[in-house]
Amino acid sequence: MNGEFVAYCVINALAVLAIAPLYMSLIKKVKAWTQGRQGPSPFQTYANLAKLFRKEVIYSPNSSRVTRVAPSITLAAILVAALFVPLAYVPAPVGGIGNIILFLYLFALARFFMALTGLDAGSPFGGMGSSREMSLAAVIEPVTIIVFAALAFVFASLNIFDMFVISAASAFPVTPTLILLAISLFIILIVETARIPIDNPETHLELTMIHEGMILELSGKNLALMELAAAVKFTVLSALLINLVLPFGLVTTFSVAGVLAALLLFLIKGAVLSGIVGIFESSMAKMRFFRLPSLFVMAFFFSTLTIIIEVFA
Amino acid sequence: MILLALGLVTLACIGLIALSKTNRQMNAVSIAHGLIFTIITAAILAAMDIPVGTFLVGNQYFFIDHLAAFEVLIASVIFTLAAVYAGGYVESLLSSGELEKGSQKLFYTLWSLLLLIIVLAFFADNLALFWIFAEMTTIASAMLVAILAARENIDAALKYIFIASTSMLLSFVGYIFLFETSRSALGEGSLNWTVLLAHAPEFPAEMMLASFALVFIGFAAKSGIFPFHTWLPEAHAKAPSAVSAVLSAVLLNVGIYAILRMVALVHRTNAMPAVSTMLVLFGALTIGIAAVSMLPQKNLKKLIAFSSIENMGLMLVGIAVATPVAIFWVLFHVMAHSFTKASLFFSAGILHRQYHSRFSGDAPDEIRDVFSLQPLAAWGILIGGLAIIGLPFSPVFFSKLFILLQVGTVSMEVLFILLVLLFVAAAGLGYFVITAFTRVSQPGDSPLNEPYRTPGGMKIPVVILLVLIIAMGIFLPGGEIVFFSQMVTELGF
Amino acid sequence: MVPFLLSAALLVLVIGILAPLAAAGRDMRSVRILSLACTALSSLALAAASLIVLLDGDPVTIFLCQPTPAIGIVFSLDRLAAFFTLLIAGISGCVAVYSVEYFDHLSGNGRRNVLCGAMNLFILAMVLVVASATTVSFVFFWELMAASSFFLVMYEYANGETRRAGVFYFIMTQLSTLFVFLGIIALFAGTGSFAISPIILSSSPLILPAFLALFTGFSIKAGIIPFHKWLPYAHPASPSPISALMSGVMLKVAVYGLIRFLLDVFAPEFWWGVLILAAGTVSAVLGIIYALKEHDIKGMLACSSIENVGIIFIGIGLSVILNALNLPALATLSLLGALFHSLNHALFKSLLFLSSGSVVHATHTRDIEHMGGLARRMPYTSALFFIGAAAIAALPPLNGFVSELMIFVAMFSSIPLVDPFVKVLLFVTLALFALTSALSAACFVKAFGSVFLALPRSPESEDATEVSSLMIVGPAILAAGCIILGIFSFQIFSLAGFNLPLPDMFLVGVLLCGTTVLVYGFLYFTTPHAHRVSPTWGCGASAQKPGSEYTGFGFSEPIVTIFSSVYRTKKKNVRHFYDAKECLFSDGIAGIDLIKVFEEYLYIPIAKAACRTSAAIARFQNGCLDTYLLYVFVTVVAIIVFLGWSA
Amino acid sequence: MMDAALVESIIRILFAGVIITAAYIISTRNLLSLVSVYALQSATLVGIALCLYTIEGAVVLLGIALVTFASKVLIIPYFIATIQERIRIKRDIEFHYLNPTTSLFLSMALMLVIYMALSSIMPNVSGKPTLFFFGAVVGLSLVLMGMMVTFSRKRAITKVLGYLTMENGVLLFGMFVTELPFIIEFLIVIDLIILVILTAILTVGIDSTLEEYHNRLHRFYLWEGTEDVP
Repeated sequence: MNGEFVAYCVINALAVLAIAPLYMSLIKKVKAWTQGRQGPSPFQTYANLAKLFRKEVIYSPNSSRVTRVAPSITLAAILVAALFVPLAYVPAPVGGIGNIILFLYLFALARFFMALTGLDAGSPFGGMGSSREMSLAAVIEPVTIIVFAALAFVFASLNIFDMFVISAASAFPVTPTLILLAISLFIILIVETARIPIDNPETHLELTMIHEGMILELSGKNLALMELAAAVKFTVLSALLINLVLPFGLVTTFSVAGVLAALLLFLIKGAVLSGIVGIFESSMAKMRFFRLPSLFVMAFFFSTLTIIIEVFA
Repeated sequence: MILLALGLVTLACIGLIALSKTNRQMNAVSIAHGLIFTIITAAILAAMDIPVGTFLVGNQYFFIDHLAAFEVLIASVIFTLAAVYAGGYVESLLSSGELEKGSQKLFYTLWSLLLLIIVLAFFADNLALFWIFAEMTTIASAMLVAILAARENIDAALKYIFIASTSMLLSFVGYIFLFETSRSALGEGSLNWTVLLAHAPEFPAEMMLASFALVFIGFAAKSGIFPFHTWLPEAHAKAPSAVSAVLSAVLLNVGIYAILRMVALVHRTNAMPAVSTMLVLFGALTIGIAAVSMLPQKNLKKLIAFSSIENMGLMLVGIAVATPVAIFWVLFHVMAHSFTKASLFFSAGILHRQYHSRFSGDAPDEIRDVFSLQPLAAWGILIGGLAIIGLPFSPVFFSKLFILLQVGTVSMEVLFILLVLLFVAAAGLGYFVITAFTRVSQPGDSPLNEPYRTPGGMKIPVVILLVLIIAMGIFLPGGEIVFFSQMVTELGF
Repeated sequence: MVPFLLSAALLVLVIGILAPLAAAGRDMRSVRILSLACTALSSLALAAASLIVLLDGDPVTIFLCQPTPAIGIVFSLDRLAAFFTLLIAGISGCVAVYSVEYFDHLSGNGRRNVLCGAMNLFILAMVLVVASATTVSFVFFWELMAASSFFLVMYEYANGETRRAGVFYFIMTQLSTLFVFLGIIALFAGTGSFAISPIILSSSPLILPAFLALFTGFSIKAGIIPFHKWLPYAHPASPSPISALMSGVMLKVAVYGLIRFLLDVFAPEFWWGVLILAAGTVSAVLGIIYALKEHDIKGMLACSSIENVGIIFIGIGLSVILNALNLPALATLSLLGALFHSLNHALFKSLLFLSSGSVVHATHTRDIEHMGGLARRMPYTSALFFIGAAAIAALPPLNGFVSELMIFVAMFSSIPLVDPFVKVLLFVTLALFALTSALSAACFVKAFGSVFLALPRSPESEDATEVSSLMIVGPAILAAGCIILGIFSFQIFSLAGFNLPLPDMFLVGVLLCGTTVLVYGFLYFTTPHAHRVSPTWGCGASAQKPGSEYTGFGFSEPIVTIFSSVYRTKKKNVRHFYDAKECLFSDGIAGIDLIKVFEEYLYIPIAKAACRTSAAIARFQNGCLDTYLLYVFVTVVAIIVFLGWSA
Repeated sequence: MMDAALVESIIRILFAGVIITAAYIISTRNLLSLVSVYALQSATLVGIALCLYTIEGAVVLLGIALVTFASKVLIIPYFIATIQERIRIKRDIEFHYLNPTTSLFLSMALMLVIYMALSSIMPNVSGKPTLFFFGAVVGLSLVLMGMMVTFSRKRAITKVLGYLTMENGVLLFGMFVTELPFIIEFLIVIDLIILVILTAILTVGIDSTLEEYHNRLHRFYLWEGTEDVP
């Protein structure tokens, strides 16, 4: 572990933390525009988080230590996962950081704790949220792994860092296979971050909610941590999608100016993706829970198609 | 000389039994009888050089070789233990009125007589003489089966006699064939096994096949081979348990012994392939029928009897392979089976005293709370059952494994069928034991009979046998192996 | 050194077997402690011996007794055997520590001594199976293992459930023995030797039957679907330390058998690997799907064992495939993954069984719908269970993750190197494997959530108290093992001489802990500490009742619905009304019936067919002498005809 | 020495007699005559043995004739007749599996089968004078016919007679196939007597008491309720 890598870690983590809430607000803004409303300010999420951090925490009498530690662990797991996806600058990987499977399982770690938190208070909503979250995660997992396997196959590496380097090095990275993969990755992004049509992040207190159900009993800084974790997760997955499909601007050698420029470029690309997500969400209705597997089958279809193209063509 | 001694001892015993008045005295006499026989046999064995070149005693009618001595030793030991066991068992039969007071002298007399006849049968060189003794064993043992006052016993004994005797007559026809064969080959007819073995290669194959097939019928009936096995479950289930043990552990050996001797002759002629096919066919069918019959069995003693049938089938298959190794392990299996089966019947007898239904011998035993009421018997059945299935620390494990190995070198298909059948048999035995022994009294159940106070005399043989089985399963001393190899060599394999 | 340690360990174990059996008549705690101390002591010795062999790498051959030329009882400890010996020793030591107090809580007086003795016998048998160098001694101890474990399963024999478990276990065990017998006999017939050594005449027609028979035999013992049915019966029925040993260790002995014969005896072909892979995949997916619907905590763990054995088989199958395709490095990786997963599964499954044993002891029920809220009542046990659950759900940086990762990496890396057909195969397996892994996370969220979190759902659970210290120490060692093996996996493999393309979990662990501490610390110092306790929002109901919680059943309902075609779910909804027009609802029953597919379509039909056959055949034994004599007559005539025809 | 050809034809007539008696035993319903017919059969055998002696001149045959006469013509029939007195059964009406006509046809078929089987098994015996070969065939057929009696008749007494017929068959077979040592013949007869006595005792024993066992006994067909106990 060298100094360069440590610097990368710190910068990447801080950058992700800094950018993530912005995208959340942006999506809301876009959705509001498409609905003809003005919508919140792009910095509203920052304000919400700041407020939550200052508020008092309320625990249920039923809750155990899980509720107290899980939010920190969840965020930590997502942040470590964020290290696997360089936003702007790709250093040489150290000690297997960047392994795509480990990346996936860090999300699983976060999800595990989140689901336990949902169950901890004994609230029926929490239980329902956890149950649905885990079920959906289970069903999407084959798709995810196939997509990742396809990525590993296309880029001939298991490491996200290497993938980025290859992708950044090629002049025209956008190939038909990559487009198909991008569609699959997009669906994974939607599912993993609990957006419409999977889940409606705006609705509390509806029987359709999944992610919000799990964190319903949280309050104060615990809630803030969970919300932040969700935001970071969105950013990380977006970064994966963006840097694989549209890697231009990604730097592989360290220079302050280069990194800053790349970061800025990423910010814009991310904002565009958030906009797309916003539009996508507004054009969709929330799906019935048990119809969801068919959506995943679609993603599975795309990734399998990729594989077939790659393998047989 | 030895035979004379044996005969005199038996006569003395019968005389003493006639003189004695109580069960205890008669029992002591029969235990002594068994012990003396065991000691004499042990002495014979000790006097035998291993390996010996020829036979120890030989005249026109009797001889002693390792195989005979081995069988006699098993018989004497089982008889001694069974006599110890019978002491308590007969007492209990008397007190429950199942055995009439007047019959007990007959019981012990027959007991001593049966031992003598069996020993003489094993020592007979002349096959016709052997046949006659084998017939006599049927008679004596059938009387022991029938000795209980119940009609079912008479019924079972009659079946035993009719099936065994009619089949044995056909055996005799087989021996006539054999005699004629030897006469036409040697000029002078002989039924002496030693002579026959020496000249076996000169005999024509068709005649040997015919005589073997006919001899086989009779002794298959004696040893409970399908389809002549039908008498066996009923006789073994109905007989007093001490007698069941003897029937299963000693008398079945007589049949296998005769078949083995015949195969030793046929082995030297061209008729062996046909005989092997026939033996495998009968053996597999026997195992199959026994295994399938064990599955729905509700009566413990019948179950054990079917297990005997199954083991006889296995021995038959082993004999069919007829390689030295196979014969070696068949002989080992004979020993293993005898001791295990005796322990099973002894334990079953204790349970039978505890649980037997007063209404019918065929009715399922109402076994309940067995571990609290009769722990020793329960463990006896459990360990004995596992041993007969062939789990480790039981000699059956090795004999079964190696017999099957030998079968495997001949035909994988037969091996597979055998394994499946043995599995079914094990499953049947296991199913019965598990379901019966785990039954405990529920509050609503009808009260049990009085707990049966098992006399020490009935416990000791079980313990001795269990220890013996496990010891045999662990230690295979070199002397034992040399001894068994010697038997195989003497049989000419 | 190694022979001395081994013989000492075995000797001590024999003492541990004989001492309690000798005292079977009386209930003596001291004898039990002595016996369990023997177990622990011999575990230490065995572990030391196997570690030496593992590090040295030189196989050690011990004890030589040769009663007949045919039966050679030779033991040898090479690295593979040493690895599994280490596994057995490690788990049984911890189980022994746990059992000291657990056995005191069992009923059955003197039988508990027998239980101790039988447990030691079981351990001894397992060690010797692994150490066997000939097929004969392999089968011998294999059978001994089966017999002793049967006694262990039957401990609470008076229980109806145990009886059924016993029947299942006995029959499946015998079936397994049948195939192992068949396999080694076929091997013997093919090669003429009992040694577990490579076959020279690989063209022998008996090689294939031998492999298939051995594979089936080991699959039955390992609980591979469709031979898995005994697991969910036998594991719940036996006392928890026994379940831990059976699930954690005995299944691994079957895995050992498979690996040993594949590596040392056969030259596996490509499609053998496909077979193993397919069996493993099916077991993994179905195993965890079945686990999700179990309410019985130990039944659930048993089903999850099916899944994990499936994963191990996936690793083995993959390794065989890759070897056949001439990719030795990846094959090694995948085999190491399978081996490591065996060890890991042994650790966390025993941990889970032991801590669930504590839970069952505290709550007197195995039904997770009657538990709940135990995290605050049994803090240590819940922490231990949590570590087990996290490890089995393959969460980084614990050990369960590392072994799954190894198999994943082997698959990912081999995909570009193989031909299209194998690619497709690998993709399918990969997808199902990922599904398995995610479902297992769901399963253990459900388990931990229903058992330890929220409100207690029964009075027993309400009154539960923490168990005594040794019942925590035993599992705690296992939990430590889970963490250490996970975090230091990279270093351990380097030490063993394997440089694998794996992430350094130590680094990941440090990062995770560091970040957590940073986040927590940052908030601790920057935000206010004010907090208060207030009731969970109950949708307007004044007081929250346990009945309103999400049950374990409810938790798995979405998955049950999604996979209804696998479960063959039948939803039942019976409604009764007060009036004829069905307006006023009075009461009704709603439920979901899960058909036990294999039981209903495979096991029961076979059993019924067997019963019918035996009933039909029993009719021939009709008790009538005339019939019997007729049989004799017909046979005699047949023999005479045969004689005339053949001559 | 008589004329061999004459003796041979006498023996042939006696064979016919043996077969006829056997057929009678298979088919009759009258128990009382059964014993006499059996005695007649045994007497025929004695005759055959004597005739054979005149041809072969083996002393063994004389012994056989003597022993057979003593045991099978005198002792055993007398004994069975006594038993029949005791248990008062006169008729054995029911047939199991085979009715008289079928069994007669079957026995003819069996004789053919045995003829063919024996002629292929024992080429050297069939090479002897046909009389000997035919004697063997008749002997073995008699064994099987006796066996048919044992399973087609329901009463134990009849079964015993079937068994005895079988034994006669074996004797016949032995006489014609080869020359067994006399001691063996003698021992077999002793064995036979013991067996018959035992069976008879058992039959009587089963006959002795207690109404409640009737149902069970019914199955064994030792007697039926109609012919009652004394």
